[in-house]
Amino acid sequence: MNSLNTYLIISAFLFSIGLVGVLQRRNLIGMLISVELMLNGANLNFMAFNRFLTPEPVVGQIIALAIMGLAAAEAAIGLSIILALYRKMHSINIEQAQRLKG
Amino acid sequence: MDTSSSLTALAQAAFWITIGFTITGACIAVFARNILYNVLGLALALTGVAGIYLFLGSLFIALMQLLIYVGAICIAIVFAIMLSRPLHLDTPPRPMPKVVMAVAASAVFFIGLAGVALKTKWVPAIERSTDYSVVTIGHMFLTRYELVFEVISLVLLVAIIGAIITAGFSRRLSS
Amino acid sequence: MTGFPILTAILMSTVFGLLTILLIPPERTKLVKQVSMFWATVGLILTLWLYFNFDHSKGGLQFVERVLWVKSLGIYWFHGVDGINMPMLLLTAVVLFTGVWTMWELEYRAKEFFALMFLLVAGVYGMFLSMDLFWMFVWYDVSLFPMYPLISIWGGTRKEYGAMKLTLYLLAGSALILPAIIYAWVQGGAITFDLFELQKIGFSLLDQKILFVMLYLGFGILAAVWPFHTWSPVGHVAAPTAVSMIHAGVLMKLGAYGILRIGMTLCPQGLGYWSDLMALLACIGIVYGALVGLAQTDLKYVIGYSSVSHMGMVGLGLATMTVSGINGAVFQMFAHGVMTALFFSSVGYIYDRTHTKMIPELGGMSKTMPIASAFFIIAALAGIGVPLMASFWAELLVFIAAVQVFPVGGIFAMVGLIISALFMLRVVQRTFYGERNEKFGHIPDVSPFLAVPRIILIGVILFFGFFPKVMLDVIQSAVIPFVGSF
Amino acid sequence: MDAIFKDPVLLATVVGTSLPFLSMAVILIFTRHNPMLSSRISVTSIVVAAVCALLNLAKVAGASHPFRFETAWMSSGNFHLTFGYYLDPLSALMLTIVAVIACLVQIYSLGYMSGDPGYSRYYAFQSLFAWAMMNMVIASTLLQLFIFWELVGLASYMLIGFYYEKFSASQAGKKAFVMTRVGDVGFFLGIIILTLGFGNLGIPDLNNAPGTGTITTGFITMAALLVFCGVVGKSAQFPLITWLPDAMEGPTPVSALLHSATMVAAGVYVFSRIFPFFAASPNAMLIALAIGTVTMLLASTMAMTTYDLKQVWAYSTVSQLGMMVMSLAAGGYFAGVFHLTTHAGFKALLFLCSGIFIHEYHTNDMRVIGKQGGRKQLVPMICITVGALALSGVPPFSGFFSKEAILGALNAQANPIWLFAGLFGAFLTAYYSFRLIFHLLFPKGGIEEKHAVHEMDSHGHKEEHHGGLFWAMAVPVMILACVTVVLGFAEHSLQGYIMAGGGAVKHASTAATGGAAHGVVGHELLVILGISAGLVGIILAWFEYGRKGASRNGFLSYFPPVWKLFDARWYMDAFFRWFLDTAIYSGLTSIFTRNDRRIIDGGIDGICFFTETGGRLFSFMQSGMLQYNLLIMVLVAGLAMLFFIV
Repeated sequence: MNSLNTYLIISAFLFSIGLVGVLQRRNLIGMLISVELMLNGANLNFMAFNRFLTPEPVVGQIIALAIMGLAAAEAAIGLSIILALYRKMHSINIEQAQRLKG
Repeated sequence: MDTSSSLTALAQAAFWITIGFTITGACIAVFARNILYNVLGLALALTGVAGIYLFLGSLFIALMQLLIYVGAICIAIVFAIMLSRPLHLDTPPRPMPKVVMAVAASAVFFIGLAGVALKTKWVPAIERSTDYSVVTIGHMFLTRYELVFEVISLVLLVAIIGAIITAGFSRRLSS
Repeated sequence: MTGFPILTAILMSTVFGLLTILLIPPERTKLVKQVSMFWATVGLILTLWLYFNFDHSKGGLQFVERVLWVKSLGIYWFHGVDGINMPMLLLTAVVLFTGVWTMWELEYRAKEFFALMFLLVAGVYGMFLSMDLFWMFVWYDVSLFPMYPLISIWGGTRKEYGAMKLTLYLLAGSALILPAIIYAWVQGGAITFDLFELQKIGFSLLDQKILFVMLYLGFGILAAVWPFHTWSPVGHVAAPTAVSMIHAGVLMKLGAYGILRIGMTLCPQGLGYWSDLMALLACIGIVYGALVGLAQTDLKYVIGYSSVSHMGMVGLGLATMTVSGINGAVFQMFAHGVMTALFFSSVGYIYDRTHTKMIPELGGMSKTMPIASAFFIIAALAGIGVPLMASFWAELLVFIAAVQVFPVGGIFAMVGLIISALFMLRVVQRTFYGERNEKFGHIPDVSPFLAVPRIILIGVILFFGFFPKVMLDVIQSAVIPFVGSF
Repeated sequence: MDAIFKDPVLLATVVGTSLPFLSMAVILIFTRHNPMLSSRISVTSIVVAAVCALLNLAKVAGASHPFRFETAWMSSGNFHLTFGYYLDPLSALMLTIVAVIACLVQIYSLGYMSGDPGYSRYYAFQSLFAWAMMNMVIASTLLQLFIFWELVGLASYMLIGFYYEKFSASQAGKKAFVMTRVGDVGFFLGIIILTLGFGNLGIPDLNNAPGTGTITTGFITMAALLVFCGVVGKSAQFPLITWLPDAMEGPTPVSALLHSATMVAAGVYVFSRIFPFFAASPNAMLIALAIGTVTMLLASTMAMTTYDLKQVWAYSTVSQLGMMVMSLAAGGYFAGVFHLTTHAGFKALLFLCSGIFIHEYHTNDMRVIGKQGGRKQLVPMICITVGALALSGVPPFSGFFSKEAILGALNAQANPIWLFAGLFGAFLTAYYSFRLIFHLLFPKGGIEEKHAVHEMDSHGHKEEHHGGLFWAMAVPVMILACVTVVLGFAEHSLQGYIMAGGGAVKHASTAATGGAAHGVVGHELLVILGISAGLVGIILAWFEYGRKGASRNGFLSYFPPVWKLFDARWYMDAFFRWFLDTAIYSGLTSIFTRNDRRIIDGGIDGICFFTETGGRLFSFMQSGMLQYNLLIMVLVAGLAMLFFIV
C-alpha cells in the first residue's frame, strides 16, 4: 500500500494538476494557488524519498521545511505583485499584462 | 491476529481516503470557476497532504505543513482576493483551446514523470536510521545544514521587505 | 643593454598617457593637450632612441622581452623589435606626435578625444611590438574599438554611417582572424601562442592554405585590399583630422603588417599558393583606387582612394615574395603612412578654416593661404611618387619585384602611376590654382605654431627620400632572413 | 666627405650642382617676401654653377679619361644603387650649355619678371630646375638620371603653371606633367627591365654592354625602345607633341630656358648618352629615325599656321628636336650633339628676343607687334633676324654648320627618303621662320604712328626703356647672338673634343652609319642642296609676306582644309581630349565609381538589411503571453522525459 511508487505517482499527479492550473487559469490568484499545489507535489516527493531511501530521514524533513519557507515567501511576494498589478491595470487578467511584447 | 490485519486495513482505508481528499481538493482548486472555491479547494488539498505526511511518519512536518500552508498562505490568498475584488470583475469565458492545450501538456508531463518514477530502480541506502524525532531535526538544522537555515531566513526577510515595497509603492501611486 | 624594458616603456607611454588624461577635469582642455603632448613626445623620444640603437648589421629580433604570462594556455608577454616593425614603430610615434599637435585647436570634449586617441595608439603600439599571437589579437581589437566613438562624436559628413560601417567591417575582419589564430594554436599542438615556436612547428600544406586565406582576408579588410576597401574612404571622410591621420596613416598598415608578420611567417606555402590572387587584387586595387579617385569631389574621398591605391602597392610588394618586393612593401607602408598623415593634416587645416571639403567650392586657395596649400601640394607630389621623396623608393622596389614575378600585373599597375599623377594634379589644380574664391578671401594663413607638425612630416618624407639607405638597411636586415625562410 | 676637397673636379661639380638647390631652399623658406634678395641669391648661385661648369669643361677636355665618382645610395637584396657623377666630354659639354644658358636666362628675367608678385617663387623654381637639370646631365647611373629627369618634369610643371590664377596655365602645367609622365613610365619600365636583365645601370657599363655580347639584341631593342619612350615623352616627339606648344603659357624666360634649350633637349641628351647601347640594335634606330622624321615634318607644318610668336618657336623647337633624333638615329652622333648645342644657342636667342617684344607690347600676336612698330626695337629685331637665319641654316651662322652635319649623316643612310625629308624640313623651317620675320618687319598696313607716339611721351626716350632693366634683358640677347655667329666655326674643334670621348662612341657611330663612304649624293652637292633649300624657303616667305603688294596670308590659305588640319595640331589634341573623356572619365571612372557605390557598398548594406529583417521576422516569438512560454517549457520537458524513458 504505501510503497515508494504510489507516493511518487500521487506527487506527480498533484504537480500536473498544479501545472494545468497555472497554464489555463486566467487570473493571477488562480495561478498562485496552482503554484502552491505544484510546490506541495514536490514536497511530497522529497518526503517520500526521505521515508524510503535516504540514510537519515532528517535531510528530507529539513528540505521540506525549507520549501515551505520558500513557498511562504513566494506567496507573499506573489500577492503583493498581484495587488500592485491590480492597482495599475485594474484587472488581474494575465493576458492583458503583455507590456513585454517583442 | 485479525485486529492487526483490520488495523492495517483501517490504515489502508484511511490512507486512500486522505489521498482522495487531496485529489478532490486539488481538482476544486484548479477547475472551479469561483475563486473562493479555489482557495477552499487548496486548503482541503493541503490538509490532505499533511495527512499523507503522517503516513510517511514525520509528525513534525505534517504539523508544520498545516501551520504554514493552510494557516498562513491560504489566509494570505484570501486577503489578496478581498483586496483585489476579482469576484465582481467580469470573468471572461475561458477559451477552450487554451484549456485543452494546458491539460494535454500537463498530461504529457505527468506520463513522462510517472514513467520516470516507475522505470528507475530506486535503491534505498544501505544502513538507514529511523530517527524522526524533532530533536535531531533541530540539532542537524543548526549544525550541519546551518546554511539552509541561514538562506531560508534571508529569503524570508527579503520577501517581507519586497512585499512591503511593491504593495506600498503601488498604493502611493494609485491613491 | 641596461635591461631597461624599452619596448614595454613605449607601450606604457601611451597607457600612462591615457590614464593621466583621464585624471584631468574635462574643462581644463589646455592641460589635457599639454599632457597628451608630453606623453606623445615621450613615446617619440623612446622610439627614436630605439631606432638609433637598433643594430641593423646584426638583424634578427632585438630588445626581446619574453615573460610567460598564462601557463595553461601558453601566452607570453613577448615583445621584440626587428627590421620589419622598427619602421612601423617610428611611423606610429611620428604620426601620433604630429596628430596630437594638429588637434591643438580642438575644444569640444577634448579630454575624451585625446583619451580615446591614446587608447587607439596603445592598441597599435601593442600590435606592432608583440610577437605573441594572443597579444597581437588583443591589441588589434583594442585599436579597433575607439574608432567608433572617435568618428561618431567628432566626425564630419555622415559620421554615424561612416563610424558604424567602419567598425562593423573591421570587426568582421577580426572575426576571421580569431578562428585562424585558434586554429593555428590547436593545429600547432604545443600549448603556445608564441609566433616563432609555431613557425618552427610548421603546418601541413592544407592547413597553411586555409590559415593564410583567413588571415589574408581578415587583415586584408583593414589593409583596404580591393573588394573590401569601401569602408576606408567613407570612414576617412567621416573621421576628424587626427583620427583619419592615425587611421589611414597607421591603422591600415596594421592590416598589411598582420598579413606579413602572422600570415607569411606561419604559412609560407599558403602564401605561395595564394600569391597570384593577392597580386591580382593588389594590381586591381592600384588602378581602381586611382581611377575612382578621379571622380571624387570631396578632398578626403580623394585621399581615401589614393590610400587604397597605395595600399595596393604594398599588397603587390608582399605578393612577390622577393627580398626587394617585401623591402619595398615595408618601406611603402612607412612612406605612405607619413604622406597620408601630411595629407589629412593639411586637409584638416583647410576644413577647419573653410568648413567645406568640397573641391568645387574651394578655389584659388594658394592665393589666400600659400603655406597651407604648399603642404597639400608637397603631399600630392609625394603621392604621385616624385623622386627624392620616400614613396618613390618604395614604388621603385615594388615595381622591380613585381615586373620580375608578375610581369603583366606589374605593367598593368604602372598604368596606375599615370592615372594617380593625373588625378592628384587635377585635385591640386581644382582646389589651389584658378582664380581666388572671394568667400575665403579673408582666411589667415597657417600660424607658425600649427605649421610645425606638418613641417616635421615633410621633413621625414624628404629625409627618407634623400637617404633611403637609413631605412632600407634596417628593413633589409629582417627581410633577408625572412625571405630565406620561405 | 674629405674626398670632395682633394679632387678639384669633384669639388667643382658638387659645388656647382648643389648650390642652386640650397638657393631654392633658402628662397622658399626664408626670403620669400624679399624679392630682391632672393633673385640675387639665385643669380649668384647660377653664375657660380656656370663658372664651375666651364672649369670642368676645360678640365675634361684636357684629361684623357672621363671622371667618375660614386657613393652607395641605396641597396635592397641584390639590387644596389649608387649616387655619383660621370663626367665625359658629352656630359661636360651639356653641363656647360645648361649652366650658361640658365645663367643668361636668370639675368634676363631680372628685367622681364620685375614687378611680378611671384618674383621670389619664380627664382626658387628656376634654381630647382637648374639643380635638377645639372644633376641629371652628369648622373652616373641611368636610375639617378631618371630620378632627376622626373624632378626636371616637376620643375617644368611648377614653372609652366607659374601664373596659376589663369586656368589655362595650370591646365597646361598639368597636361605637360601627365604627358611627360606617360613617357616616363615607359622609361621607368625600361630601367626595371635593364636592372632585371642586365643588373648594372651604370652608363659606361651600358655603353660597353653590346660589345661584351652578354645580352641579346632582342633584349637591347626592347630596353632601347622603352628608354626611347622617355625620350618621346620629354622631347615632345611624335605621339606626345602637343604639351610643348601649350607649355608656352609659362613666362617667356621659362620657355626660353626649359622649353627650347635645355629641358626638352634632355630626351635627345639621354639618346646620345647611351648612344652605343642604342646603336647596337638596328631596328630600334630605324623606329627612332621614323619617329624623328614624322615629328620634324609634323611640327614644321603646324608652325606655318599660327600667328602666336612663342607658338611658332615652340613648334620649331619640336621640329628641330625631331631633326636631332633623326640625326642620332641615322648614326650621326656628333651631328646630333652639335645641332643640340647650336640649337640651344639660337633658340634661346629667338625666345629671349620674342620675350622683349612681348614684354614691350604685352601681346604674343606677331601681326599686332609688327603693326605697333616692332622693328623700331633695334636690339631685339637684329638679334631675332640673326636667330632666324641661324635656324634656317644660312651659311655664316652656327645653324648652317649643324644642319649640314645632320644632312651628311642622313645622306649616309641607304634609303634616300630620309635625306629628302631632311631637306624638305629645312625648307619648311626657313619658310615659317621668315614668315614671322617678315610679319614683324613689314606689317600689313604699315606701322600705326599713334601707338609709337604714345610710346614716346609716357616712357620718355624709348631707347633707355627701363634703364638698367633694359640692359639686363639686352645683354644676354647680345651674348647669345654672338655665340650663334661664332659657334659655327668651332665645329672641328668640338668634333675632336667630343669624339675623343672614348672608343665606344666612335665605334658605334661609324657602325651605325654603315661606314658608307658614298652617300646618296656627293658631299659638295649636299652642301649646295642644303643652302638652296633654306634660301628657297626664305624667298617664298619674302614673296608672300615681304613684298609690298604681298597678300600676307601664305600659300596654305588656298587650301582651307589643310590649313585647318595644321592649325588644329593634326587633331592630336582633339584625340587626346576625346580619349581622356570617353575612355577614362566617363568610361572606366564612372563604371568603377558606380560599381563602388552600388555593388560593393550595396552588397554590404544589403547584408545589414537582411540581418535586420531576419531579426524582426522572429520577433513574433516574444508574444509576452506568459502562459504560452510556460506551456512550451513544460511540453519540451515532458517530451524529453518521454524520450529518455522510451
